[in-house]
Parts: sequence; C-alpha cells; structure tokens
Amino acid sequence: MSDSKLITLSQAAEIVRDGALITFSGFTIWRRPCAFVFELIRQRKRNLHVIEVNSGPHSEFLIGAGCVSVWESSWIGHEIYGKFGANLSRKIKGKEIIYEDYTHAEMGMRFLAASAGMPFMAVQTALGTDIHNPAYDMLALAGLRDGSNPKIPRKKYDTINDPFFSGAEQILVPAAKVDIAVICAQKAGTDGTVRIEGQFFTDPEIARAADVTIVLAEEVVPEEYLRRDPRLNTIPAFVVDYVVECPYGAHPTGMAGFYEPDGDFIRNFYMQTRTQEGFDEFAREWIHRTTHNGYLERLGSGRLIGLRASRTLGFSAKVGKG
Amino acid sequence: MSDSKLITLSQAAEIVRDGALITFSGFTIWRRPCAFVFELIRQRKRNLHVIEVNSGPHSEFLIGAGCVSVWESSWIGHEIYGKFGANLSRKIKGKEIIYEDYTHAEMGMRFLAASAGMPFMAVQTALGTDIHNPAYDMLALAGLRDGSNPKIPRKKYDTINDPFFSGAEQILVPAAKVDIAVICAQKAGTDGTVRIEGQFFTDPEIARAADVTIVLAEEVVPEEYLRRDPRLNTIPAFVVDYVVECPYGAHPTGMAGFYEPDGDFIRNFYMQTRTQEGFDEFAREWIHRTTHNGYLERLGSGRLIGLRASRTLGFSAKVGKG
Amino acid sequence: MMESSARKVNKRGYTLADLMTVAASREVRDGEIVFAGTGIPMLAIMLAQKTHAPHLKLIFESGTFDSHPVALPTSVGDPRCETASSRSSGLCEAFFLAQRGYIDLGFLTGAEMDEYGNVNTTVIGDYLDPELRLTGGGGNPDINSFARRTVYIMVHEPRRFVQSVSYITIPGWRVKKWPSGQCVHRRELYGGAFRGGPSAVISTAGVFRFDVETGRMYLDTFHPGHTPEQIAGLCMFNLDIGRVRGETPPPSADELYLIHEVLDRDELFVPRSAD
Amino acid sequence: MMESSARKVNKRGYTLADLMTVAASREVRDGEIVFAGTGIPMLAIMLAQKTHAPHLKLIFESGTFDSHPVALPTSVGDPRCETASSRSSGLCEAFFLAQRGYIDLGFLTGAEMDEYGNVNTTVIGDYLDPELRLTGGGGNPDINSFARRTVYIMVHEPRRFVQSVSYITIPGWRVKKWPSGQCVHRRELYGGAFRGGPSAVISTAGVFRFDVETGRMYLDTFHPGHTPEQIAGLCMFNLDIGRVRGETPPPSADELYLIHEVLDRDELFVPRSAD
Repeated sequence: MSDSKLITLSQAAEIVRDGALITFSGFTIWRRPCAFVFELIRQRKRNLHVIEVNSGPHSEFLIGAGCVSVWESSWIGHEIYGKFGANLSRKIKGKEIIYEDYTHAEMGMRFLAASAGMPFMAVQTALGTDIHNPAYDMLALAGLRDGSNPKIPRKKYDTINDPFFSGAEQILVPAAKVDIAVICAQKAGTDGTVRIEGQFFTDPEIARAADVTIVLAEEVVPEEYLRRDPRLNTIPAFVVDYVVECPYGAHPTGMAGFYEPDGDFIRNFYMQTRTQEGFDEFAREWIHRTTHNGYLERLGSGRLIGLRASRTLGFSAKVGKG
Repeated sequence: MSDSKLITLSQAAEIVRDGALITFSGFTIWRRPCAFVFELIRQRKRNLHVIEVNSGPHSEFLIGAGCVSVWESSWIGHEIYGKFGANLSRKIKGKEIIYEDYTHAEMGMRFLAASAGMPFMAVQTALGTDIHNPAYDMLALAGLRDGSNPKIPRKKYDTINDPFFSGAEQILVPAAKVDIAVICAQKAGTDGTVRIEGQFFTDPEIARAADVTIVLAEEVVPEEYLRRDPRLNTIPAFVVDYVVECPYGAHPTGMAGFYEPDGDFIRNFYMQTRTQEGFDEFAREWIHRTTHNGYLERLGSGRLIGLRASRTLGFSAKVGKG
Repeated sequence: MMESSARKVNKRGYTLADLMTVAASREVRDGEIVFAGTGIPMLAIMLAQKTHAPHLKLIFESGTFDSHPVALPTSVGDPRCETASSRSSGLCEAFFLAQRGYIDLGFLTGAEMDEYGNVNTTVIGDYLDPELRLTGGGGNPDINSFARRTVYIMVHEPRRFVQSVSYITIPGWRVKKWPSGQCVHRRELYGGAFRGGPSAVISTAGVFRFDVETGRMYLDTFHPGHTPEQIAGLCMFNLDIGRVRGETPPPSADELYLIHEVLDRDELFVPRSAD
Repeated sequence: MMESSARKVNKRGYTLADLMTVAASREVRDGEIVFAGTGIPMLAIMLAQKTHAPHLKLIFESGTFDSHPVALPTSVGDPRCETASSRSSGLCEAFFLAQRGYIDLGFLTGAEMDEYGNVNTTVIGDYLDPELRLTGGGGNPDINSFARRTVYIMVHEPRRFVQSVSYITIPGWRVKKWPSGQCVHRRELYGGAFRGGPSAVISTAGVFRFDVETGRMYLDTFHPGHTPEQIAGLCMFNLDIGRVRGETPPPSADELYLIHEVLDRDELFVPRSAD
C-alpha cells in the first residue's frame, strides 16, 4: 500500500473536477501550491469554487486564467510585493466572479469545524461590520445556497444567543467543507505522513476538512524517518490520499527552510497582470506549453540558488525581503 | 520578570481557594499532578469543584480526603490497577458528593471551547444515551446552575438543529471554564514555556481555559534551550502563571520519558481505600505530616530507580505493566 | 476479567482467552482505521496487524495516530502508544478525526449489555441513588458513536446480558430519544451522523452479531463446549439463535505463537495455559 | 505607503517615518501581549521591545507566540517570525488565544477610516458594484475585535479620513447592528465580549485618540510642521481638536539608531533620510 499514494503532478491535477470546491495550504506568500495551480490552468479547469483562509499569488494565477467562478476567503494580495489581487479585482469589477468575504478567524474556525465533523463553530469577531451585512450574502444572491451542493451552507452565517453563560449573541460560522485540499509542504513520507516546518497555518485543518487531500512535498522521504519523532509531524498519513514529489512546488511563494518567496517574480506578476492582456501574456510565458520542470529551467539555477534558505537559520541571510 | 513565576509547591497550593473550579493535566494514570493534590489535602481545601476529562488516582486522593464537593468528568479509575474510583463510588453512595457525567469527546470539546473563548461547541456523540437524560442534570438538581457562579453553565447541554447543512439536531456542550489548571509536565522554561513529551492529552486546552495556570515540572530549564525548537513546545510561556520545580510530581502516576506509573502503589491504594477508614489510614501514612520530599524519601531510592523510563525508549524496558 | 477460566486449556491446546483474542482480531479488516481501548482489544488489534491486516491503522484517543507499538501498552496514555506513529498529539485531535468520520472500527469492553447492544459502564442500580458507581463512559460512547462498527469483548453471565440496562452509557441499535426517552432506532436519532453501531460481541460463550434493521442481537458462532440453547439460557433476553453458523473457528498455531511469544510475553492480558 | 514624504528629513534630523515609528512604539506598554501585522507596526513593536517594553510578547496570527526575531519579517508567514518563540503552531491556536482574551494590543494599518475608527480595507465604491476591490479584511477585524486596544498607522489624506466608510471591514467605536444596520456603540453590540477598540491613530499628520463614550476621534498631538486647524482640514469629518496636548514628541537618538542600524538596516519599511 505504501507506494500507491505517489503520483505525478499531472495525475494529481486530473483528480480535480470542474466545479470542485478546492482549498490550498499556506498563508499569503508562503507555501502555496503554485506548481499544482499551474497544472490546473494547463488542464483548463473551469468553475472552481476556491475557498481558503487567505489568497495569494496562486489564487491570482487561477483567477486570472479564468478557472474560478467563486472566490470565498478573507483577503487577497501579495504582501509587500503587490497591494491587492489585481486579477480578482478585475474579475469582480467585470462581474465575472462571485465573491464572499469572511475574516481570518472565521475562515480558520470554518475549516476547523469541517475538519472536526462539526456543522459550525461560534465566534465573536467582526461584530457590527459589513462582513455580517445580511445584504452581502453573495452566494445566496447567486442562488448557490439552495442545497443542491451539499457542501455549500444554506446561509453565510447565523446567530444564536449563548444558552449557557451570558446570553450574548454569538456568530455561528458554517463548516468549510471542501472536495479537495492541496498542501505544499517540506516533507512527506512514502505513506503520506506530512512534516511541515515553520508555522503550519491552517494546514492540519484543511487536510481533514477535504474529501481528498493531495500533498506536494519538496522531499518524499522514507516513512520510518518521519516516524522516529511523531511529535514533529503535522498531518497523519491516513489523512493524505496522494503525494507528489515536487521540488520548488511553491515557487514563487516561499517554503520555510527551503527557499524565500521570489519577490521580483511576484512583483512583476502583480504589475503585469493588472490587465487581462497582461495576464494572458504572463500565462503564455510561464504556464502554457510547458511543465513544472520547464518552468524551473526557465527560472534558471542561479535564480533558485539565490532564493535558498539557510539550513541553519531556516531563512536566507542574504535575501532581505523574505 | 523571568524568575517571578517560580514558586514552591506549598505556595502554589495556597493559590487554590476553597470552592474553586479546578482541573488537572494528564490522562487516567499518566501525568496527574499528585504532589500538588497531596499538598491541597495537607492544606485542608474544601468544596473543590473538580472538572476534568477523566479522573485517576489524583482525583481519588482528593475525593477520599473530603476536599471535593462536585465531580464533573467522564470516567474515573486506575486502568489495570483498580477497576473504578472506590472513593468517588463511596461518596456517591453516601450522597456526600455531586456528580455530573459527560464523555471524553464532550469534555475535550468543552475545554477546547473555554480555551478558545467560545461559550459552547457542537458534537454528535452519545446521542440516545442516559448521559443526555434531562433528568440527570445533576448540577441543576443541586441548584448550582442559577448563574451565581459565572463559570457554571445554566444547563448541562443544549440542542440546536444545524442551520447550515443537514438540519440535524446537534448537541451543544458548554465551555468548561475553570479557575485553576494544574499541569504536570516534563519540562518548563524559566519564563513558563512548557514542553510536554509524549501525548499531550488535553493539556494545551486546559491551560488556556483556566484563569490561573500552574505548572509542576520535572525539570525547570533555561528558557533559551526550549526556544531553540518552538515546534516542540506545547504551551506558550504567557499562558503559564506559576512554575514549580517538582521532581516525581506525578508519582504514583507515570511521566513519559521519566518514570512509569507505580502500579503496586496504585493497586494498594485502590484496595486499601475501599473504605473511608482505609483511606484515612493511607492519608496518615502518605499525605499528612509530611512534605513531597518526605513522601519521596518514604518511597525510597530503589523504588524510584525501579520505575525509571529508558531515555532511549521513553518507557521502561523492564517494568512490563507500564 | 477472565482470570477464573482463562488458564483452563481445552483438549485442542488453547485457552478461552486465546480463542476470544483471535475471534476479536478477525473482526478487523485490512486497511481499516481502528480506535483501540486497552486490554484484550489492543492485543487483538496488534494480532490482526501481524496476521491478516498488516495495513490497519491504530488510533489511540490520547492522541497517537497509526502507531506501531513494539511494547504492549497497558493504557492509552502510555508512551508505548507513540512508538513509530505517524503523529502524536492530543485528545481533541483524536476526536476531530473520529467525529469527521475517519474511524472504521472501535474495540471496547462492556460490563452490562442489553439485546440492542446498549451498554452500561456507569452505575449498578439507579443513577440518582446508586448501589455501586462504576467508571463512567470515558471515550467509549464517543468511539461507538463515531465508528462504523464497534466490537465488544465481554464475560458471559446472565447478569451481564440483560433485558434492559439501568443506564445507557454507550449507545446500541435502539436508543432513547430525549426529552421523552422513547426508544427509537439509532439511525433515526443519528440522522446524517449515523455510521453504524455495535457489530459484534465476543463473549466467553460465543460470537454475537446484530440485525441492523431490528437492532436485535443474534448468535453467530458458539465457542467449543457451548451449545446455542445453553447460551440462550445465559441471556436475560430472548436471544435469536436461528442464524447460528456453527462453532467459533479455533486459533491457528501461528496466532497462538504471536499472542504468547511476541505480543504478550509478560501475560499482561492473556495468560499462558496452566499446563 | 509613505514613499513620497518619507525621505524628507526635517531640520531636527529625522524623517516623518521615523517620527511615526517611534510614536507607534510608544503605544506599547511593557509586559503587554501584542498582536502584530507587518510593516511599520512590526518595526514599531520591535523598537518598543528594544527600548521601554523589553517584556512585551509578540504574537503573529500565523501561529508563533512570544517571538524574538533576529531578522525583520516582512510578512507574518515568514519563518523569521518563529525565531526564539515560545511556541510555533498555526492560525487556529493564535485566534483561540486572541478570542480567549490574551491580547492587549493590536497594531494595524488602515486605508480609509471614519470618525468612529471604522476602517474599510475591502472595497472602493459599492460592495455589490465596486469601483475597485481591495484586499479584504484578513485577520484585521479579528485582531481589533479581540484586543483591548488597537493602534492604526495611516497616511493622512482627506480621502482617507472620511465622514463614513463605504464598507466597515474593521469595527470602530460605533458600528452597525444587524439586521437593521442601525448604528450603535460598540460596547452595546459586543456585550460580554467587549474589551475595547481603536485606541490611537498615528497618521502622517498627528496622533489621534478616541473618546470611549462618544466613540469620536480627537487630535492628541500634531507632528512638527502641522497645526491642529490644518489637520482638521485634512479630515472629511468634524475633528475634535479641543483636547490637543501639543507636538508629537520627537524620536531620541537612541531610537533612531535602533531603527536604522539595528532593526531595519535594509530599509524594508523605513528609509534612511536622503541627506
């Protein structure tokens, strides 16, 4: 059974059906499964419902390429390399995409709920904001909350008065149920055990929340090695369905202990893709008619070496803008 | 600020007021703060409301000594060293204690809710059992759910129909809010960072759930040492209020990597304390008119050496019945 | 639990404890995720792992997932549970996984069971005025609620196979709907959270299963030395013996070797035979 | 954000960015638990840690607690956030701690704010038909909701200090009560979860605070080169300048040294002066 989880990047992307609810690992410009997203674009996936704690370059790639019909998250941007998500912004202005806003804490608790088999979780955040404006339930306005997709909740949120203590109104946020979670991590064992180095963000939760969990690992290592110290592992093997060995799978986002975000690449992408024409040009140059290996060759060894993280520090002592 | 968290065992026990809601680390016969409990008994605490995921020898000590007026948990026993909690059993039969039953998952989620500032969490466990029998809300029968103690919920549980997906009835379990959590761990830093080795059970949750968190550590080590690998630490320093260096603080329960449970001690305790007279005799011999150091001297070096865990294995290769 | 009879070896060269351990291990299917309690259940799972189910994944509610213990743990909090596991954490994560539906099989021991597989581990007598307070539920109600199947190990005495338990600690196939307490089929109460229920009972007399529709227990196989009629007489309810398949298959030499020479050399749970 | 003016050094030998960083750092009290965003907020916190607040505890929502970075992180997902932290984990645990009430102070940047401290980082124009979609809320609404105090860093332009924000992303002192959208005091809406709200705004023109009862912003100090009246003219609402205390205190030589020679040598967030 050990080897059966190992598949190729293109096989992994083929698992994603058009219209799937999909989520991705990482946080803003760190550990986002960009190589997988490029392959989704090559395979011309359509009508994806992207749902994630926050969005970064990977989401902008997918949205710019027209693969996404619903964006459900709390934030999109490129940190210091780009002020906002220019592709999402353009598609929203053009009414080409459905958007739904939550907060980080709400999205985190939504994935935790889904990962724990709970239909909802109670939070007391963002009270009094337009995030809770009942007129802004965008999936409802789009007619997507009719129960025809059992993973889409019937409401954006609900309220309940705490029956146990204060009686105060609580916000109930619905479980973020997803078809597929794609996780980009430093190490995976041959049976699927995942060891994430650095902050693990919401990756343990999204892994359990999904029906199918796919891991892109910088290194696939013998399972026995990871099992010598199970307290350092992040996701148990049986939660992972497929493993792809994919070095630099997060580029241009960063991978703690392996490489920094490629700030120049992200900034250029942000500047270039303020228009759809710019995006299409970017896609022709970096995504279409190539493979992940071709992409890495195009980047060149010198560039990759320049992004290297120190194995002592976990980050580069040279790249200031990590 | 570093040193101010270090106090003595007797100072730590003095923090516990009569009537406090208190919880303890560990799981059945592992990492229970027995030295602290013995000190509570010496200080003749009264009317404690013990609330914990499950109970073991430490709870039996406290209950047998008459310090506990409410026991709220899911299980009590000594694993293979004693079939049930003879002291709790006797006090229940004599109507000397209030008892409230949940399940492990319910208690775990109750502490998680309290630790996350949530008033409740939804579970779908133990449906159809007498654990949810409305006639068995024992704290309500005892008049303790009138809101006069703001940490005691107004109901044992509540139900709600899932508004988002199935519409199915959910059990809402209330946050387990506590005044004091006492945690027995392998290592604590001088600023309070806790590193638990082996399974951490529900200790991160109880630490955050409590207003005051006290840690008994086998070893207090320089904070810098623990901060070299923050991913191995279990509880952040600022969650911990006080640290007591207390070798063998969990005896007769076990401490992964340090010592096995003292099966003979626990079995003798269980057999001896089937009666109150037996308990009182046990207390005279092992608890009263002594100190933790006196207790360890009475046990003797040979006995402690015999319980030693291998530093390679994390458990004893000799003590079979660990 | 079986100290009185466990050392009695029968003419075939194995004890009742051996037979029960092996019968329990055969309930595990390869690749399944199994939530283990301690005692014979853990021994049975480890036996299955070494025989027909090498890819089973062993989960302990204390927080270790997919363990491969080299020394037999005697409780789930034991660091022996952590050995070669895929991840070690805590109780909440174990129940997140369980409630999310990852668990195929739970293995429990029961003190008192009714014909629908409802189990009482809380109290002898009235909950409000008990004759004897027992341990309580612990994780047992959870494991049973979340798993697709639950297997019980039990001592067979009439006082343990009762018409009706005085307190339902662990839910069976027909349970109480609150607030009325009306008895309903488990599927009706659990709704979308329904995954299954008690699937087998390995007692000191035989192996029992449940009719999922009626929720009633029936005799599947009887241990050597017992007859279906005699076993029916050991139950306080009307046991269905019409579906019995024959004798419980005996342990193999390989299984006996693994139990006594590999897994439980210290006789923590299964004593060697007396002769 | 302050690229146009940041390099202009005044006659006192420091830039506006220096002044703002120092003013922000002075909002931190020793021993506080501070939830940090990136940019000037992080720099200000690290400056406080090296000056008057050595025991502050720095939390990042990505999951590191009580960090002591040796290299300046440029985003909260950066492994530089993990250095010498007490614990490294994930987002859920960070918000468990925050919602539980562990956070004293949050540090944020804002694009558009009204007189009650409500902030919009989501959209320019109508949410349902936007002129320009911005980043959205991220963790900012959470940090502000859970912390006792929140300090904002902002560029001072009339279009950013508005009468009413088009979308409340981060709650201020008077917020909307749903479903009606009626404007109520934050304390009324948050009830038992009320801990505080926006406590200061450090803009390119001055330092502002809020009257907790009325929820309205007032000018506390003005930066050198500004007057209260001129600052009032830079706000689209009626700014209370009656409580002004004087000029914003200047950075010390020690603070300037720490900013430029220790914390931000690479000028990631605060450029050196042009001369």
